[in-house]
Amino acid sequence: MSSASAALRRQFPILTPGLAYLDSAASAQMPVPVLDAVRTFETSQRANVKRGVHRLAEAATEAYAQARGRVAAYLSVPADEIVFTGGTTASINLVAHAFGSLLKPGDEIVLSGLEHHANLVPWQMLAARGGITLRFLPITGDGRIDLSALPATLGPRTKLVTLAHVSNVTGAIVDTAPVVAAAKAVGARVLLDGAQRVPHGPVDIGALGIDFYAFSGHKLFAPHGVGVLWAKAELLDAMPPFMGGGEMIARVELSGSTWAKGPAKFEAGTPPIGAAVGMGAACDWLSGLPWAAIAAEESRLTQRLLDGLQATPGVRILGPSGLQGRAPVVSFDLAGAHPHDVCQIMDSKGVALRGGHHCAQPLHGRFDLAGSTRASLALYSDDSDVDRFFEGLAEARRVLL
Amino acid sequence: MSSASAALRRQFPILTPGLAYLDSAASAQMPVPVLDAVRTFETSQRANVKRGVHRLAEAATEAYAQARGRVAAYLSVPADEIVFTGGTTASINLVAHAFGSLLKPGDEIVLSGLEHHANLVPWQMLAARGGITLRFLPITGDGRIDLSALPATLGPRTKLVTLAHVSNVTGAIVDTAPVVAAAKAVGARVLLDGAQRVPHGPVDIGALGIDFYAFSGHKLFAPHGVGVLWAKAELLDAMPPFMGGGEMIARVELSGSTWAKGPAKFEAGTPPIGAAVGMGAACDWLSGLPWAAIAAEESRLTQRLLDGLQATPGVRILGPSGLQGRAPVVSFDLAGAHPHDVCQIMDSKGVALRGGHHCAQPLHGRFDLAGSTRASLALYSDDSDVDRFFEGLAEARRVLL
Amino acid sequence: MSDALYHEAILARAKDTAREGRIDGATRTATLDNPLCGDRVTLDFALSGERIDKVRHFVRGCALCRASAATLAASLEGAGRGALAANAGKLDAALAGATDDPVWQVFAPVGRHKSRHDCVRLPLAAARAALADAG
Amino acid sequence: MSDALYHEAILARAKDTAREGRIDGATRTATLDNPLCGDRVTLDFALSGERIDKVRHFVRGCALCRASAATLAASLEGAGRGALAANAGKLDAALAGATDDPVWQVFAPVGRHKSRHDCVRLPLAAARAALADAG
Ligand SMILES: Cc1ncc(COP(=O)(O)O)c(C=O)c1O
Ligand SMILES: Cc1ncc(COP(=O)(O)O)c(C=O)c1O
Repeated sequence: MSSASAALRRQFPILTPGLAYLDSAASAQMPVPVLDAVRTFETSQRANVKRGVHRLAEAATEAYAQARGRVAAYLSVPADEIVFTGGTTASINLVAHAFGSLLKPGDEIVLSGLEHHANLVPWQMLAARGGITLRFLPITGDGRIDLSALPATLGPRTKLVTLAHVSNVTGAIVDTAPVVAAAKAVGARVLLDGAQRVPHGPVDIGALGIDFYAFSGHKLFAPHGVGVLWAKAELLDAMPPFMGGGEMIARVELSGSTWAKGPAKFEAGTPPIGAAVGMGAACDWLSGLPWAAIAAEESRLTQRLLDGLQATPGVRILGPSGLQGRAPVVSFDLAGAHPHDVCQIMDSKGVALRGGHHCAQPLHGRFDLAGSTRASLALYSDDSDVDRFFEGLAEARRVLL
Repeated sequence: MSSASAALRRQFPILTPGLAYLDSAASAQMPVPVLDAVRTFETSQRANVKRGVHRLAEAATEAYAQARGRVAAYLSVPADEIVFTGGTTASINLVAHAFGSLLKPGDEIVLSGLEHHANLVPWQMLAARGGITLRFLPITGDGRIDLSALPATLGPRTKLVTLAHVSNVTGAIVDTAPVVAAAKAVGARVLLDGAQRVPHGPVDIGALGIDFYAFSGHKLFAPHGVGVLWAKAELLDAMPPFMGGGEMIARVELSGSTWAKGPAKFEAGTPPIGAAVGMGAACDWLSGLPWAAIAAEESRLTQRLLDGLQATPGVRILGPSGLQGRAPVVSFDLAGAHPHDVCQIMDSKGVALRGGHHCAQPLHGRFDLAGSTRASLALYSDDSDVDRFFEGLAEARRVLL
Repeated sequence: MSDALYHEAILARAKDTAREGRIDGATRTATLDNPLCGDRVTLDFALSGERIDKVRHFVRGCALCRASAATLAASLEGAGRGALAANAGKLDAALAGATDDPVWQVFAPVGRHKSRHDCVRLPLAAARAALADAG
Repeated sequence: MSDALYHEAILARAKDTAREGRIDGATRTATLDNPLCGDRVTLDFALSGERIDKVRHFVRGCALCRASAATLAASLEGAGRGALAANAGKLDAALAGATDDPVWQVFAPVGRHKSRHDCVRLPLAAARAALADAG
């Protein structure tokens, strides 16, 4: 472990020496700068935002606006294209309702067979509501979206292609260029579910040529209960609001109302202010980190996991076997052992993993499994975590097999 | 100021001596037990909830379940009738979609002319979507919902009556018994927007005979970004889900999905865990407070505000002139002075007020005003706040009139 | 050190396949899912009136779930239908750390792990669904 | 002590009713709302080609908004349409604390109060809407 990564790790008070936290894809931990930013907000700036002119209200409004700017900077997009939501799920439901209400029966939406339920169920509900047809890109044997099926799956009726930027099970990173080209060719919009992408470094969203991007704060080293929807300004203009209430209106009368412009139209009610401030602090902190070094370290540790698992009898890895186009999320099946039993025994060795379907039942069905065991890394992961992982795995095999 | 209330106030680190925080109806401040509960969660229990078996996941799941139980205890309802949402606005939008989808064109919903936009705009949107008719109870000259209009407004087509338990502008507490009786008589459900009621003591929801109750954490001394929808179990069963995603499903296949039971069906995606833990801590802390004494103190201070304002030339109070059926929220118009100018000058005296339409434009229209100035109290308010308020008001009058 | 949860006795139960399988022409059957993990339990019963002649369990689930299903099947076979409630009570007591029932006390270590309670309870819930309002 | 925001000069402007009202048969007009506070500004213009002959403002808003509307109306009357952009620039400079323009520097204390920037900018936005893409 380099001293740089040791210094990073010390910023996370929850990461005590006995703990190998390999569940960052579920929720990443919070570093001191984020903890402090939230505490500072709550103890010296707390108030409701926007309408107030008193000092705390001004400070809170300023902190909230600054958070929006910091998130926007992390994504290289204008701040007035950032909508704060409750999380990835809320962001995608927002699009399914707001963009979905612009679609007509017979229109088609293209997804893949590896989507998280958050990027599947809202579209199933829209399909039922609006007579929309869902079409699915198949999944390859190594857990990637099969892009060779793009021409056969997209067509003139396709209005939206919505895919995981990174799979939360297989770690596969989708190759966005052919997706965007295929969507553009038929006039479809593209949404990427970036929940598992953003914790691994800044994303230049503008350069991707997409239309929507969604992710959660709690996987980005920030509090639970805040998320982001980025959408092109023209789409924020074109879409009707999703939820109604305070802050999202221009004028309200009993007989009807008109809407605010920009992100405000989609931020009904008091937003998750402290959590958004935490997310801004996280993005600010992340923006200053040495990402080339962190990515190299995450890759090196991922390789160790892949190598060790491949050498373990009865283990089948769900996902690419190499590092190419792959994020540090490693799921596997251990023949004859149930994921929850594996996780439970490894927990007794201080290793925090996740077992189950990881909110991706169709993908597990594709692999003929009910669930899998997942180890997921973050910028604070180190060799001691991987060492403990293999000690725990040996123990699980000894007990269960 | 009694020493009991001084001890209460010391629990709120943001309430420094120079500050008269009279904006609690917008967001109340957080006491040390809540700040600490959130910090403890984030630094020693943080993980995603439900699916995990490792120690942190178990601790987080337990903390989240405990929070649900504590909120339920504050409301005297079963824990499995508590749905955690993003706030009052999200709770009401949930009902507008989920309950709303059970309604038919021509059905009617009854509201009042004093509702917060959060309890108006979602119904306007439902009306537009589903061919539902909205009918409004008028507002009396002293800012109450005119319940004498119940018989003429409710009818066989009424499916829901949805009213503010306490007005966030006039402070009027609605008399629920005749509302519930009138609704029952025509087979309509009743939703109360309790955002301004819950900060002033426990509510025995079961005893009210209503069907839905909604409120926000940030007005209840807890973080922003969490709220509650309470609904009768039979309604949670009968309603389809609002948002789709993880946690709310029973089984997901590409061809369709089935839903979880109970509150889970309505909690799509990772919930605002830390904020919910804060809300549970707040309810727990509040449950142990001497409410008779606090209510008496809030009333005494409200009376001081009312008396002083009534004695001030050019002041018109929007709301009941006495304490009967009235919460400690006092809004007023100062003839010839704009609310933002009043607030700004009073801020320079350390008095935090809110000016504007308070997300209740139709109510202000009823009073022929664009906005008003509001002072709102909480359990930490004391005589020094009221003293400062009147000093500030004198200064505002000196400068502006 | 192995986690106390996975002691010899519980693992032996999990590997007990004596009553694993299905019953052709079962009098009663029920399949239940645990939505949180996707696990699935099927219980088949052959009844003669109130008497349970035969029980078979078919589990796609963890060791704790399989151990519970095997334990339940062995306890119910040959008993009256009322035995289900009695066994459920014994499991609850074991999880609460308040039993010395020789059959169910092997599940006592699960008590500390709330996230696993549903795993051991799922077979009993399936049995309850299968035997409900029987006539 | 009165808040520095509400100094004599700004209050005097707010009370300056010289150009308050409407213009019958205005060449150009626009009404804008501030959705956050419900304030509303109407600006009427009588133009002769590029020249602004007459301006009237009708404001339901705070003292800062009224002061800004009165200042703008006085600055534009008799000027060319291009004067709007110049005045907007001077207001921005005043809010940034970077001007000694005798007319607009009275708004410098508003600079510290971001929540009030929209109040003083609303009349300029209304003027911009009224004078936009004129032919
Ligand atoms: C009566 C009432 N209802 C609803 C709301 C909306 O609450 P939130 O903005 O937290 O969703 C508020 C507060 O803003 C309120 O006072
Ligand atoms: C790829 C992906 N999409 C969506 C989600 C849902 O995020 P959340 O539960 O924060 O809404 C997750 C995480 O759970 C995820 O990994």
